[in-house]
Amino acid sequence: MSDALETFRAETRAWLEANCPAEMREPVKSDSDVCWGGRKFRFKSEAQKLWLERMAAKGWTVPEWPREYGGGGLSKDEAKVLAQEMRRISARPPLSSFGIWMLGPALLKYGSHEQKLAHIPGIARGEIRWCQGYSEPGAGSDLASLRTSAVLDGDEYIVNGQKVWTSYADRADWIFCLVRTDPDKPKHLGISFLLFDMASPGVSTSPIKLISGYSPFCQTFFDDVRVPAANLVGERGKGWDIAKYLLTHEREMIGGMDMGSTGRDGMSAMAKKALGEDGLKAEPLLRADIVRHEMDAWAFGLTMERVKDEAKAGQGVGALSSMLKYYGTELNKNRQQLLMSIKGSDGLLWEGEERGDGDLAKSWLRSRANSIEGGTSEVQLNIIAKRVLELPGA
Amino acid sequence: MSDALETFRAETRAWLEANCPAEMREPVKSDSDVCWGGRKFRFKSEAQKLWLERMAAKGWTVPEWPREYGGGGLSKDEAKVLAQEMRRISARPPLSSFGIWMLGPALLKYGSHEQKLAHIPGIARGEIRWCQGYSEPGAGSDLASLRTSAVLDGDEYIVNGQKVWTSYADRADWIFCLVRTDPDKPKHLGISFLLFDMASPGVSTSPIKLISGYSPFCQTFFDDVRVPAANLVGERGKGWDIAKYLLTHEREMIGGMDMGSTGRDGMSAMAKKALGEDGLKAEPLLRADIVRHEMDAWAFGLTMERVKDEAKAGQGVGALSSMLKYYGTELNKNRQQLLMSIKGSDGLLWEGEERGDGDLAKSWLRSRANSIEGGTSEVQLNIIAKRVLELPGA
Amino acid sequence: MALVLNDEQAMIREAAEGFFADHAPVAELRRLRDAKDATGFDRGLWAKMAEMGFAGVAVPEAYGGAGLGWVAAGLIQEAIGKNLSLSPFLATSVLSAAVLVKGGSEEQKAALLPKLATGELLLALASDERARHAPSHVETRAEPSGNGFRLTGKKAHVLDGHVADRLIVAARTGGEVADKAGITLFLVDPKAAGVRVERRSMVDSRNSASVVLEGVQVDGADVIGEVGGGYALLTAALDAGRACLAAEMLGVSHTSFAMTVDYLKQREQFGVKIGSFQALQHRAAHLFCEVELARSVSLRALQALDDGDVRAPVFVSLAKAKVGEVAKLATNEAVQMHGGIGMTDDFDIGFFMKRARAANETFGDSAFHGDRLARLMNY
Amino acid sequence: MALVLNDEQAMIREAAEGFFADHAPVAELRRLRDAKDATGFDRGLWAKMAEMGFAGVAVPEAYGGAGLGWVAAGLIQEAIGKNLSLSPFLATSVLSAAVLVKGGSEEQKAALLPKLATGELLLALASDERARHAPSHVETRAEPSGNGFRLTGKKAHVLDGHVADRLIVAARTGGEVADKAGITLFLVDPKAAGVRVERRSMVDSRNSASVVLEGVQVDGADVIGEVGGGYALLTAALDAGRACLAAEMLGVSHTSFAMTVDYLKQREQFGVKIGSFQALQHRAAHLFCEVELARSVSLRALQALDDGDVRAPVFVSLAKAKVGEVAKLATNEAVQMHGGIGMTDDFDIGFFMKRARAANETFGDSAFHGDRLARLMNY
Repeated sequence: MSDALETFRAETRAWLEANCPAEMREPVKSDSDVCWGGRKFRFKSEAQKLWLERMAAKGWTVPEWPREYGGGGLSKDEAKVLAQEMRRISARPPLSSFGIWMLGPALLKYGSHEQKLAHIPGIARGEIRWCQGYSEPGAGSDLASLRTSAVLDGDEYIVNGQKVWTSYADRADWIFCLVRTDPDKPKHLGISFLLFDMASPGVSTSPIKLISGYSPFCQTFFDDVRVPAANLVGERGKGWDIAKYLLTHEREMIGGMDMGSTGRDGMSAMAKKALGEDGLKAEPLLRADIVRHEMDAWAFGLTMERVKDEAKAGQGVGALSSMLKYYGTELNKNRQQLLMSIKGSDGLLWEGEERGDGDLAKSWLRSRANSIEGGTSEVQLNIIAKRVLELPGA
Repeated sequence: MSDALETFRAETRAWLEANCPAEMREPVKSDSDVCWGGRKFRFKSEAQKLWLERMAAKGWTVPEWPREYGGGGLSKDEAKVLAQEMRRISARPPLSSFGIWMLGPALLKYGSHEQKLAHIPGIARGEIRWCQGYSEPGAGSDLASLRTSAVLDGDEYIVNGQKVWTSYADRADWIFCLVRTDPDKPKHLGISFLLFDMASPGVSTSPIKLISGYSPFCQTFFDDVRVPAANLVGERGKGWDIAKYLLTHEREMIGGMDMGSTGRDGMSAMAKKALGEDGLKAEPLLRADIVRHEMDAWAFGLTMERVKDEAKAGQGVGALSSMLKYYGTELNKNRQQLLMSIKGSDGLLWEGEERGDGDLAKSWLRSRANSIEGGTSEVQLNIIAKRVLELPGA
Repeated sequence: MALVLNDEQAMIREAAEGFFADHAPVAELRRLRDAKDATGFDRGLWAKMAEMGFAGVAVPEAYGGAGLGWVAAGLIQEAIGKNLSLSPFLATSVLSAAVLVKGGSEEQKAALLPKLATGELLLALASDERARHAPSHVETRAEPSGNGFRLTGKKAHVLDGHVADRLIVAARTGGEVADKAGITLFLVDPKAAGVRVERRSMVDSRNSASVVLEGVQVDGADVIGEVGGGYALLTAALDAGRACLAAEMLGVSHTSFAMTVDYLKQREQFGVKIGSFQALQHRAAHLFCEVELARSVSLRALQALDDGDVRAPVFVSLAKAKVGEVAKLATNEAVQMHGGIGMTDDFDIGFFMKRARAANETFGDSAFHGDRLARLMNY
Repeated sequence: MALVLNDEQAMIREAAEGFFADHAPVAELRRLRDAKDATGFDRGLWAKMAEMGFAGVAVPEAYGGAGLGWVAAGLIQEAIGKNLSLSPFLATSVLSAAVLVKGGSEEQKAALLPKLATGELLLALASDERARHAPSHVETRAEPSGNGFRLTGKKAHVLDGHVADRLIVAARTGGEVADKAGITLFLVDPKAAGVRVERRSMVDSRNSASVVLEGVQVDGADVIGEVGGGYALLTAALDAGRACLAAEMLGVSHTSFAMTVDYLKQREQFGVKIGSFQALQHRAAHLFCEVELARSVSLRALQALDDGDVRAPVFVSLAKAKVGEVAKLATNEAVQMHGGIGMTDDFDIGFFMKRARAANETFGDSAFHGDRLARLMNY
């Protein structure tokens, strides 16, 4: 390791020691511990606010983004050191957001200098919370059939239509949105990528209640919403490219979700806790199901590891995000089902007096969406058949 | 039960007692004990020959077929009594053949009086052995794309082409064959059903060796074979209807194959024999696989039973032959795999000194064809989707 | 015995299907859930079920019941499954009726069964103590006291326990925990001193309660069957419950599958009906076969109970395990093929998935019953 | 340790793939089978494998080997799987080399390993006695006699036993049948009095023999490792064999899958390429994922052996079980998607299915290794 990097490590360690509040060195216990930022966000504690401000000031909420847009400007190696040092003291991420995971990377790749200047610093400082406007009612996996229209009127677009499955649209400040700017062009031609303020006149949202009891998604309505033409990212009619880029991103995030805890002895340990040390011996068929699952989960975990190692070694096979999304989500659904079996009637609890009652059932129900959102399992299999296997007519 | 039926039972019992040779009251041990009939058939024993002749004389090789064509002319109830009385003394079937199972029923339904007179008595007496000429090289499940041509020349058709998967074509006397009589009509229009002598000039066969080591099938070549026009069954160009009728028949036969021994405790009993009384306790995952299989097999067996009972009660759902074929053959493949697992390295034997060595491996390999022949599993699923579920575009 | 319904049974099926579709469709479950109804079912519906003869379907005519047996009870429960109707049918008319008919004294039968059949009396079976079903695992103690016993222990997952007028409690009068011998069944008044019943809010909006017994005094006359010989009686009642749960899951599978096939025919994507995608066609066709298999094993199990077939436990475990797997597959496929809309609470399919899961876990899932089946067949 | 090949390993893979594709493709297996070759492999090929350094790949350089370890051995065996090449590699270069390198005395190593590496000496491991793999089930007795032991017993499924110049025999010097303690490994000359080796004709045309020992006299110097402590040594050798079999099954899966995808692109039915049927596309796509998973676990198991990782047995069982299932699926799907032609002996795909089955059964199938994995993880 280079001297410069060692110096950086020492400085970083000292800075974190001095600036990370003690309260922010505890593991995240529930969603309410996460800092999502945005105009409507209410900090849970002074420490949470302070930690965000201090990190944002250094650009370390987004360590590898350019300094001129509010990022940290760190090299890959420096960012790795920062991550290691944060892990060393169990420091929480100062900020989580769709802006960081999704829009930021897309803007850095496709946005103009002005757009980057206008929007990226707000993401980096946690001032603006973004949501994603892709799906529309009745479209499902067929994203390219979207109908929300954006008609140019002078130097503004007038947007009309409806989006669905917009995550936390009711808490977001701005939306990045796929709209149809050229109604005459077929399917995914004629689609553009537009940014606008959720506070604009004509925007309204309505939460969707899910079978899990949660409402993380909304329906979002646009009624003659006026958006400056300058808010169109990339070329007009080329929004599909940006969407595809982001979908691949999303797929990787969902595929990897929860997978950390899937492999190894996670489930058998839980079964022992629930059924007693020898409980599984009395339930040979359940034990068999657990073994089969653990083997698949472990094999999948090793495959995630191998894919990363190969990418590092420049040997990547490419187009694996569909595989990870498909297999990872199917595995997680299976895992949640097995956990429900292990817990028996306790798993059926919906609400109760103790903290955590009902969590298992809700997370089981939540998992059923894994293979639907971010491109269904069927769509991922189509993609593998077409792009990887190059099967005809796929 | 009516008096007439009781009288019939007494007479039948007496006749069987007097006429069924002792040797023919032993269970069939191998294929060589089966009487297939035909010009080339060599009887294994005098008793086998005598038994066929005596039964054929009464028309009881095909008890329910009309007497005028050499059948027994029995009613459904009488035929049932005959079957019961034969089972009582463990009498072997006097004759097995594709003529009985396949062609006979088709001729009775679609043939002219002359055709029935010409061909059915030979089937009933075991004089003529038939084979089936359906599949063609490269066509597989796509039967309707067949290319064997039959061109009318005066009062004869001239047949040219090639068939594949013709069961025992090298031992058959006659063939029932799908040919294209109208080359201009699309697909399954323009196909006719033709009968001809395998000894005709221009017919040749070549056995196909299978991965199981057996050669039950042939390739069959037709080179300017001249066939009397009178041998065309049903209307010209309507052969497809007859073929469909026969395919349903075949499907039911294959689906039901081996299923008698699948349900109940067949497999677990075998496992105990192979691994010792407590052997499965030491192999909990194998035991789990066996339980899961036995449950499916049992459920399938009960479904076969229910389908029969419902048919009797006039409640049949119809179109279930595809279900039985699909599920039954998939189950049998799974069964053969599990039997191989139970037997471990002993199951891998190909040839050996002891009688039965290699049988298991061969029957495992044989089972893999179950889901290909008589309409693949994929074709059965297509049929269910289309005819039962009425899904669009199926 | 032929695997078909006889005429009487066919009539009951028709009556039950019409009744629940008319009076207790899925919308009714949604209404009760959203209203956070304290009872968890509609007493008016239950009264109508009693009038129809459903409440006492398995009670002999001598005690005011319909005397129609378990196939009939299963057909009613299948219709319940198709409509996700809420009622105390399983707890009262199946589980408790089975215990009393088979094991009750003449006095107990005469006192309780006629009221059960008229719908006046609700009962519940308090047997399970562990979250994963293990029927012989009984820690609840019954210690001799006065002319009776004092009961102490905890019961989990007591179906309809919170509305029951009388509980049937399994407690240990002898033997060690998990022994089959030494278990005794008792009638317990939930209003008696020392009984605490708490309703638990369940994923499927059904009624389940936990019951705590703290030195509850019962009479000698409250013992059902032989002291120490309750396990056989409990098993018989559980088997009736399991067979009826299998029938219910068959109903759940049937409706989920039907909804899915309908959706495949209506919904368009990429410019065509999604039912024209071959991958979905094959999965739907496979599911069709599985539902047919579920129908066969469910009917056989119910028939075996009516016939007093010695193999009844084997058929019951086969049915509970196999239909449970089919219901899981049918509801999973239903949600997946419905896509996003299937995940929303506004749409009904989620209710079916929740019920399939809960019915699976109740009285042993497919792993439990697969293992039981293997043991019954000596391997 | 990164889950990628290092440069040296990448070179070995390339060399092995080229070598077996050129010198021992499937046609060569067919030729040997049809000729009913008495040896069951080509000694010329084996000599070339020795020249390439393959025979002694896992033998330390000090004893004339290449000293490249188990990842390298696995890559060779993967190439063998891709081409179904016949050779005594598994028996001699993996199983026997593992026993000798780990447990042999200096004299034994010096005498045997150099000849093993040059291909002059063939060895075979005679351990299994039951048809279903159960490595501690050793009934063969070794009784003290003279300055050594007398061996009596029967061994089944001895890979390449009929051509071995020397057998490594597991026999019991103490303990009860199925005890892990009390097993000892011996070097036995198959030409010694009382040894009877019989080749068995196998479904995959590989070489397997049964070995009968009737009071066979061996020397004290023929003991490998500690008397009574052979089980650990045997397990280590079996684990090397299992990891290499997993690698071979990965090769089998790879080629079967590649052949299937090619066929889907060529074959027409109903007027279109069958690869355009979505149901087949989805099955192929799923299989693609499974083969990728198989690749990961296979590599990790081999690496763990090279690293002396204490978790190596866990990774080996994971690999043997998972890759075995994948190979079964890949070959089953291959035959099914090829349709009728896949069932004919003229077409190669049947050979792959046969080999997948035999490799699965050898040294424990996925049920055996799933159970072993659970035990190793204490459940």
